[in-house]
Amino acid sequence: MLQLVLFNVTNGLIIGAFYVLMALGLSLILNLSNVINFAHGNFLALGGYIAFVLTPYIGFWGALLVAPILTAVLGFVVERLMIRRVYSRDPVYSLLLTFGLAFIIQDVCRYIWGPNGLPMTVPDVLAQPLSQNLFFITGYRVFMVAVVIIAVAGLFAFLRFTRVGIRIRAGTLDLDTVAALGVNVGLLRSLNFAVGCLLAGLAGVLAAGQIGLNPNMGDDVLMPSFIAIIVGGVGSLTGTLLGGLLIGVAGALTTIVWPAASEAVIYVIMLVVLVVRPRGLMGEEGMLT
Amino acid sequence: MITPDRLALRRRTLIKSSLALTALAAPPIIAARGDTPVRIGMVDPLTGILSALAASEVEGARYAVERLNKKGGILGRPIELLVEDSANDVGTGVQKTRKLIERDKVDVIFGDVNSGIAYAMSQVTNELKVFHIVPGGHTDPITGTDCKWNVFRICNTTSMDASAVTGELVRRFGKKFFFITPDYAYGHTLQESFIKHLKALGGEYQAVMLPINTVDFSATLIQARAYRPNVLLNNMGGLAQINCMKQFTQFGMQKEMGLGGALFELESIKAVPREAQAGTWAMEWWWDQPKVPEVGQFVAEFRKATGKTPSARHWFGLVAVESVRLAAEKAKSLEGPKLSLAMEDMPLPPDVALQPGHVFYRAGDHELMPNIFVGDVHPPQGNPDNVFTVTNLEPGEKAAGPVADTGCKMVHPA
Amino acid sequence: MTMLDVRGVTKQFGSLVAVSEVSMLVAPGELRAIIGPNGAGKTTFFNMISGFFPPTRGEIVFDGTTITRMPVAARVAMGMARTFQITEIFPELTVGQNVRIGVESALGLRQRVWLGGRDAAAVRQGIEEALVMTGLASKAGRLVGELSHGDQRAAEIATALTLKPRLLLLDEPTAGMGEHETYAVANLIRRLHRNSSYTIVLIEHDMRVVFNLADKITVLTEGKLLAEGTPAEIADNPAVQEAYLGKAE
Amino acid sequence: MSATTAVPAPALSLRPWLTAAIVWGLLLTVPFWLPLVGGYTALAARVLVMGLAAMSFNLLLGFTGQMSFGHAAYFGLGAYGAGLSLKYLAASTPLAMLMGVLLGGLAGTLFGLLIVRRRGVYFAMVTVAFGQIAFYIAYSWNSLTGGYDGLRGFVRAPINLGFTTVDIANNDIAFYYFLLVVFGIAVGLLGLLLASPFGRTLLAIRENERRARFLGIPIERHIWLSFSISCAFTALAGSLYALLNNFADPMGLHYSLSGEIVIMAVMGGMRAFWGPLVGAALFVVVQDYISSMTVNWMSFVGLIFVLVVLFFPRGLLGMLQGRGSQ
Repeated sequence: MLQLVLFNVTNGLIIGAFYVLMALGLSLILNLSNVINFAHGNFLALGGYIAFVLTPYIGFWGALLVAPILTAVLGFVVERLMIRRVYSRDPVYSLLLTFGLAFIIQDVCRYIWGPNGLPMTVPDVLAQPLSQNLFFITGYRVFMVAVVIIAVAGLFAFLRFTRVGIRIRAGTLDLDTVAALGVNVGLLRSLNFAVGCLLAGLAGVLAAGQIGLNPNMGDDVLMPSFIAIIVGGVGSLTGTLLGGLLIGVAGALTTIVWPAASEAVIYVIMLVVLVVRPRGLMGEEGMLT
Repeated sequence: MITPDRLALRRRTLIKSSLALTALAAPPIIAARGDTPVRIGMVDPLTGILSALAASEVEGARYAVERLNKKGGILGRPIELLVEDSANDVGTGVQKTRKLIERDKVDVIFGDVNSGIAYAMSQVTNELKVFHIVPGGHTDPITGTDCKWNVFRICNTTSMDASAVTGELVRRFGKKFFFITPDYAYGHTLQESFIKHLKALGGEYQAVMLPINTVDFSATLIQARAYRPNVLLNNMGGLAQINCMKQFTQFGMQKEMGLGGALFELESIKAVPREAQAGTWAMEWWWDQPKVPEVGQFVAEFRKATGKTPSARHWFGLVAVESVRLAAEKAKSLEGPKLSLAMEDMPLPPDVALQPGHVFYRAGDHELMPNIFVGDVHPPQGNPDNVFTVTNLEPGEKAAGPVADTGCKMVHPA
Repeated sequence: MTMLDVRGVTKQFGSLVAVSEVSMLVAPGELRAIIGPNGAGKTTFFNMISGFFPPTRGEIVFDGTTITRMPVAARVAMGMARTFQITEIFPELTVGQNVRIGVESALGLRQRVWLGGRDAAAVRQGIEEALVMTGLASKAGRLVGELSHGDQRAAEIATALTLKPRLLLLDEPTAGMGEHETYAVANLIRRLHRNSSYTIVLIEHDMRVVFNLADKITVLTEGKLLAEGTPAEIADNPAVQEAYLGKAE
Repeated sequence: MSATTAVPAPALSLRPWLTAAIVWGLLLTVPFWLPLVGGYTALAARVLVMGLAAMSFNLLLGFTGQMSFGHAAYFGLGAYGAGLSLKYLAASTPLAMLMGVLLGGLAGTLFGLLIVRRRGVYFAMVTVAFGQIAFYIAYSWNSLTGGYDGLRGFVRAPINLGFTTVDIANNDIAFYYFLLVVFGIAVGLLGLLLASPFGRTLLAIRENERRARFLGIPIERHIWLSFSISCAFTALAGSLYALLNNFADPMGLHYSLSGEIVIMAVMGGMRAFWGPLVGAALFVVVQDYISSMTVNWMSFVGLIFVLVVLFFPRGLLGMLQGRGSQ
């Protein structure tokens, strides 16, 4: 039993790491631009498909590096062409816009690459289990977690030490002041959106190696990512990180006792958090009126 | 990639709808020949997780329609196939069925791959007294407890598939099973029939029900391994099945236990990496039957026309169209009640059955009784579609058991 | 007798102390002006009185009741109303509708789905009064969002007046206005104070307005109380002159 | 426009009556003209149902200014409530509708308590997540709801009026008019609500939450009330949807349907009373048509979203009204 629990905790952390990658990107965009990117899961799929296309030419490792960047470029273009135009309006418009984009991107993926699943081969080194006892920790899963850790550390370093990163953080707290200081807020938001898509694209490449490709591949991660943000506390990236890991582990642990409820449990956690601590684990206290 | 059939699909639907448009303003083009077309409405989930299977069914039906139209259609009238997307959503499926019947006045309805939608459609077709063939929705009640006089089915019931595979799995691996089953009607009935047959053979089991769209199976596989079964039964469908297979092999579990289940369709096998192309499964039809000359001829012609090797889903679509022709010729009519009576106990000729033995629609439950192809899935050998080797042909009627066991009480309209 | 008694309130945002230990007594019928340079904590002080957020320390007593942590709706029910530095109105509704919403809320009808004849008459009367008092009667059918800046401000005051407040808080009522508009709004405030004996506390930058209207003036700098007194006293106060007036005028 | 009265000028109030007359004229004559333009009765029924859902939703979006992206949940719960009632309680259509409204309305009232302190996109986000809870329950509770396959095995029952029985079960036209009557009553109630002091209070919250709060309006309570009422009416639409299909399924609660309800409201004009109905009609008909033309219909639907947002943000009626008043 203890072994089973340990197995599942590890496993949950692996799943949670994946939620984290998605949720952090969503959270970045939400905090700075006040936009819920419903198409985030579709940027994930795009990242996966781009990697699939590139792998024959530049190999898996090359694709792992290039595909997220291309996804980010796509995100940047989409933001510049469309999303940027609705920032000044009622937020309902930005949500509808990303909602529509989600439909379009999913359908375009289906049109180009077909409705069937496509396999994506990963290097043999990664495809083996680490050991007989820890059979569920395949090399690929360890590799995934390592990539996620590097990416998350990179993101936090980016936000702390680079000029753009510091401005993004400042903009999250008080956009007007940042604008008043002469920062090009429009460009900042575009870059921030691109960073969010970069993370989604990276998640896409990782997911493709894990579960293969299909046009709907991002759909299942979107809702857990929302919940990771709500549970962690809106506005706090650290909270999102914790939230993602928490629901990952909780889901995995639930499989021991009641497998069919492994999805339900993340909703229960959200409800409990909203009742007991409405601002989320790490969220800041709102203005009291 | 943009495959030729996808382009063809779009072109046809465009043609079809432009026909529908001209029909409003002027007599349709086909009417110029003096024949009203026989209209078949097909509702299938062209988008959503079952789209690959649906696409094959539609392609099979379309192939059969073209083939028949060259030979004079049905009762001397050309056939027109109207395809609607159910989007894997029951509400949409029902809506599209009503549209086909009310607005397009179709004579026959086909569909849906999703058995929930197929069932909901059957409520509508029954209410409106339209002949309805379910080519590929598997849950038992459609030809069991909820059977209807106007509804026939081509694919097997879940219990038929389960019955055929269980014996083979026990013979090869042992009597201790672990089930991974999707948590909806299809999964439930499938698992129940497996358990029924397993118990009859004195076996034991553990089972886990998972959400139908489950992506990550690692936690469940951990649990499965702890149980140390002889066989892992993967009852998941579509992409979930593929994900489960992949993780199974990634975890190296194939060295410790057998793997199998009811269905691992050609479309799905081709979507998994080599290492996951494994296990003991049932096929509801298989293209490689060297002993049946009609099959070889059909496969060659089909490949020429579409560039593809036909799958069981293609065969479902083809059989659906051909069955309408056969029944209509027998009944000399396209009226629902007459078609239904003609179809009961109607055998399929060899060039339609495309397999050995007596293949017929059983009168008692309106279920087609074909052979079930049990065998092993393996990576491609030579031909990229040669991924399955048949080891055993199980007669469908034996797998289905007597009509009394299905729970169907067929009532015809007065 | 005291209408408003603010006792040593402090507001901290994190490590920043926006208002520190400020006290103020306002008598019924008094017109009090709060002045001070930018960043002096005037609006923060106002926000604590009106209930926008509670003070970190200190106490606020309104008409004998402690209201330090009371929600806005309850303060309004006790007779407190306020306007904002940036006019807060219902821009896509007409002047009449703006005022009507206030009247219906004040009469406790806001949750009704049906109005009887007597209620309807009371509402109509309330609307007329507020419109006439603010000189907006001729513009009742216009969308507020389309009015001039001065009229928008008047509409905001009219809406606040529908509550028949015993304490009216005005945050920079003439901010961003030209000569003519400033004069009109100042006149309106004077009428409210002199003719209808409203108790008013206002924050104001325009010193002519302040020294013409106010009974008493409170001066804040850097979150602290610098001085308090009649316009004449304040004008003569050397600390005020040094800290504030010297720079401003 | 008269000079002294505070009541909006009578010249303006003629337009709503004209719009209403056109809308009702078209709706009442559907069975006569729809087949002539290539439609079919079930399509009109769907327009009515989705129109009611969008108009109910718009009480919240257009008239309270709060953005729910989870309204499909209450629509779907209404459908399940009606279906379960017909299947397990009694073969009574009015009872089914009542149960649907109760289930969806109560769920909305409860969830609303946890939602009302959120604003803007966060409100939207929490409503999506809550909607998915309802979706998840319907999807997982196999024994009660039929799970993924949906709830089946019920049919709408004829309406007994005492002196006569209206056979809505087998007569499509009768059923359409039955829907129209229910729609009319519901929309009438919504209209009265909006014209009342309560409706104006909601408008005040939409227009300026801060001003409304400082007029003594308890914002949270009113958003909660609006949310609950909106959910109850949406649930009514959902129960009609179950009657229309004789079926309820989890996709009826999924957030993608929520998004469609939002776009219907915005497309028709969320500030106009009839806007969501017009939007629903456009959306349902276009989707029905395009999805028969091409399997790539999702791109077109997505394109509708994008085009409406970028180029027609005020919606069809919003644009017409804007032109009229200038």
